[in-house]
Amino acid sequence: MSSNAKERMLKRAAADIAPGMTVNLGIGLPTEVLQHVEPGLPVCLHSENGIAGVGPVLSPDKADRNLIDAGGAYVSAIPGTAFFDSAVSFAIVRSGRLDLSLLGAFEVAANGDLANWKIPGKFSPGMGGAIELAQKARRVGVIMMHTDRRGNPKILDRCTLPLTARGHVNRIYTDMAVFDITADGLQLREIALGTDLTELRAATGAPFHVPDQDLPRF
Amino acid sequence: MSSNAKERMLKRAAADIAPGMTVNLGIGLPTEVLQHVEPGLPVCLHSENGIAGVGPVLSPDKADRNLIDAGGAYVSAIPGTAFFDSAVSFAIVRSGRLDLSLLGAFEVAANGDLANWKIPGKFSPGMGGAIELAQKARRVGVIMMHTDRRGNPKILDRCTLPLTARGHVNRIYTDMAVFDITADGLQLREIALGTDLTELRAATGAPFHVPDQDLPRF
Amino acid sequence: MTLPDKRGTIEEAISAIGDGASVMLGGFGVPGTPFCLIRELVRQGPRNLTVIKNDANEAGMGVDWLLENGQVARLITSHIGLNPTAIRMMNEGVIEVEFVPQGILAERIRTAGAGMMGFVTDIGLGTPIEEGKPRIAMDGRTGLLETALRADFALIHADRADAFGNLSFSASARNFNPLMAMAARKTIVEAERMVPLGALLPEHVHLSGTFIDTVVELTELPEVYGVIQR
Amino acid sequence: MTLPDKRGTIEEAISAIGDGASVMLGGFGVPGTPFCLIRELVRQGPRNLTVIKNDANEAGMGVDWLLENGQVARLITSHIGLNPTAIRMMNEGVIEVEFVPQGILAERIRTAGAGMMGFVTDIGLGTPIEEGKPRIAMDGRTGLLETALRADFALIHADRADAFGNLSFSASARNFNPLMAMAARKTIVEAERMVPLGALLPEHVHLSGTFIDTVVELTELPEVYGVIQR
Repeated sequence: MSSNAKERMLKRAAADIAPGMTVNLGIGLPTEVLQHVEPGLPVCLHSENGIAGVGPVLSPDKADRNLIDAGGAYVSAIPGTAFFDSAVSFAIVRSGRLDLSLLGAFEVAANGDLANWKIPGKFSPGMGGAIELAQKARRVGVIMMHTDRRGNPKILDRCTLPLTARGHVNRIYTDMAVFDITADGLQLREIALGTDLTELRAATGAPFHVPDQDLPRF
Repeated sequence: MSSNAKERMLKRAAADIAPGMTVNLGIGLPTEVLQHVEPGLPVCLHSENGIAGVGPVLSPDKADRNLIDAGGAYVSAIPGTAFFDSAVSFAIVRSGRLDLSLLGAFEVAANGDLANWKIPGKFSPGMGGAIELAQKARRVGVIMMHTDRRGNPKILDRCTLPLTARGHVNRIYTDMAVFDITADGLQLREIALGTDLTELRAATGAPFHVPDQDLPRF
Repeated sequence: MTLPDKRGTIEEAISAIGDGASVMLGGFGVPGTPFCLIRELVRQGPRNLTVIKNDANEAGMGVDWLLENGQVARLITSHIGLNPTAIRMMNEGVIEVEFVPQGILAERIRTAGAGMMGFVTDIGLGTPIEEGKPRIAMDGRTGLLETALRADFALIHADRADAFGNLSFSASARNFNPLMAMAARKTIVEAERMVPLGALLPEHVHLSGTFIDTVVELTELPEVYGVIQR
Repeated sequence: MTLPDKRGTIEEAISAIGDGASVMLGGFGVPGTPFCLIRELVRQGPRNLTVIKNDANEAGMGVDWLLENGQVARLITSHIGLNPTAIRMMNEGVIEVEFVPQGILAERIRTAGAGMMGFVTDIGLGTPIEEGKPRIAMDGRTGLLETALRADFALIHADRADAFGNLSFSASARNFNPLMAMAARKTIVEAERMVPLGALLPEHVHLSGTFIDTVVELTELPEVYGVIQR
């Protein structure tokens, strides 16, 4: 995948962050979405280690040793930032105050199941806050490369790995396409520039609906 | 009862407040115990509306409109006072951080049962924080007149009124005596000046053990 | 990045409250009671309300205005001893009153605000408080299952607020306010003082604006907020 | 009335922790981790500990010292991905690891601190998280019963403390510290700065000293507390 396609995926996900939202950006690709959010947009970034109103990342020489985000990056406060304990932080999550949670994934299924915390026998560092973030945000978006390093699909009919949350993903952003997960199954919404449907079908491990009208490109 | 006997009862209860304790003084007689606590004693007074380190009561002209205790009295802060919300306040109570809770009572039974919040058909304003204060303090003391206005005993074999807490009272202070509630039943510990055992037995609705040695007077 | 602005008018904020709504009211006695929001609720007059508040205030203030105006069907509270109107209306069956031990009331509200369904406690075991609550066995002990207490609206009184809804409370006026702000579908705050974003230090914010929907600035502070002369 | 003085020495405070004890450690990554208390725990060397901490820190710091010194039998945590030693010892069966979703870990600890037995939540329903947890039906929904998580000791890092144990925390160093302080039988605090009683305004206290048993002043702040240069 070209870095260009990745940038367009990040930019596309950023476009769904609307004014007024409270948003949690997961570790990895979701965090990178931030670079594509319009600077003046009124939005509150939440970090599960106890921050609402996360500000820009700072270089180590300017960092406050006591102010990191959940991914360990040294971040800053902005006017209106608030700090709180971990119970309050997850009260925000579980009570539905996150308008949007963007998460990475190992696998996403056509029914909205998400697997992103454990690969039995290979990778089991613990789930951190992923379970709550995936289950309780009002909208859950997954942002990931369309296929794994070996070219295998990560969008599947059913997840094969232990689940993070069952049926809570609303939208998937990849370097190839944007899908919505609907009562009717996987729905293709947009397709990346330079990707065609045949290619997309081959790289996707679940059937999906294609709209009759022209597909927007991103 | 002479006001003298009441003062001695209050003073006797105050003597059980030891250095280092966190104490909740219930509305009514328990609050009056405060006047008999040595001014310099290191002790933390808790008020269930969200104060640890309650300071002296203030006259209305010096009062802070936002600073009352659970009984509605305008109180003050002292060096080291902290304010918190009602959930934290009862976390202190339920997690056993109150070394002592002093409560008023309608009835106390020889088995430690307490009734102090409801007289069916006559008085049912709600229990406020009485249930938790009676059930969860490490030690629970009841302070009350020995008999009701008609002269009927308030210390009974079994409570007749709806219970506040079952079996949690440790000590009873009245204008006539001090009792401990033990596995063995009601145990007379001290007797008021000018009260004799015959009088005390007549005014008490439950049998009690009398020690062999001389009874301390208060 | 800038934080959303949630300032609104008291009329519009309260107009969302319709007949039959459940409404949490902050406050323990006078401190922290949102008298101006309650006064506007009386002016707009929705009826058949379920009111959730620690106490019923006293005659001639706060909850009493709603009671006297016939807007309350049900009251969930810990103590109403200072309000003879509430006692009378309860005894006459005009309003239904559910008494909840104060710390359990706080925790049921917080449980809703923390997005949980209920909790298990031994408070009230073996007393009339136990009635109607399922018993749960845990680790060889017995507890009672208490349910989360939610509401459609929470009316909150803060000392200071910024436009995003970050709040700080004064002294014992904190009490149920931050808990209720977390537990309602819509939370409306009246603030004695609006301050610019950033004027409340991030460490000094008592409740994050993420829980707040509308912030109303009080332009006057009626006498009811003052020290009661007894 | 004056408030009790709880200042003590680090040696004496930590000496109460014996073999087999359960110990909560504050902190999320570096911020809020009580490194000096942990260092003293390593020096005194009690073994067979159950350690409860959000994460296992990183190689060469905090929890890692205890692991490398063979003092840990069991770790209750949400994520250990940054500590290869912890991963290796778990995989080799040298330590037992219980993973708990971060918000559930926080809430189980708070539930203990609030003197309750457990809570009901739908977090993890239909996933492997559900295993071993009783299902509870409430209001037509299904939840899982989560148990309160207590400990014998909590080791806490605060920015400022007074002699009574009133605490304030810096920025994201708050995290699990106030919750754990509430949930242990004995809570020991290390404070970067001791301030006189009253220097922390009553409204600015993050955790009341009623939850604290011993306050230790840090006379130096080792480099491990600093910004990590990657």
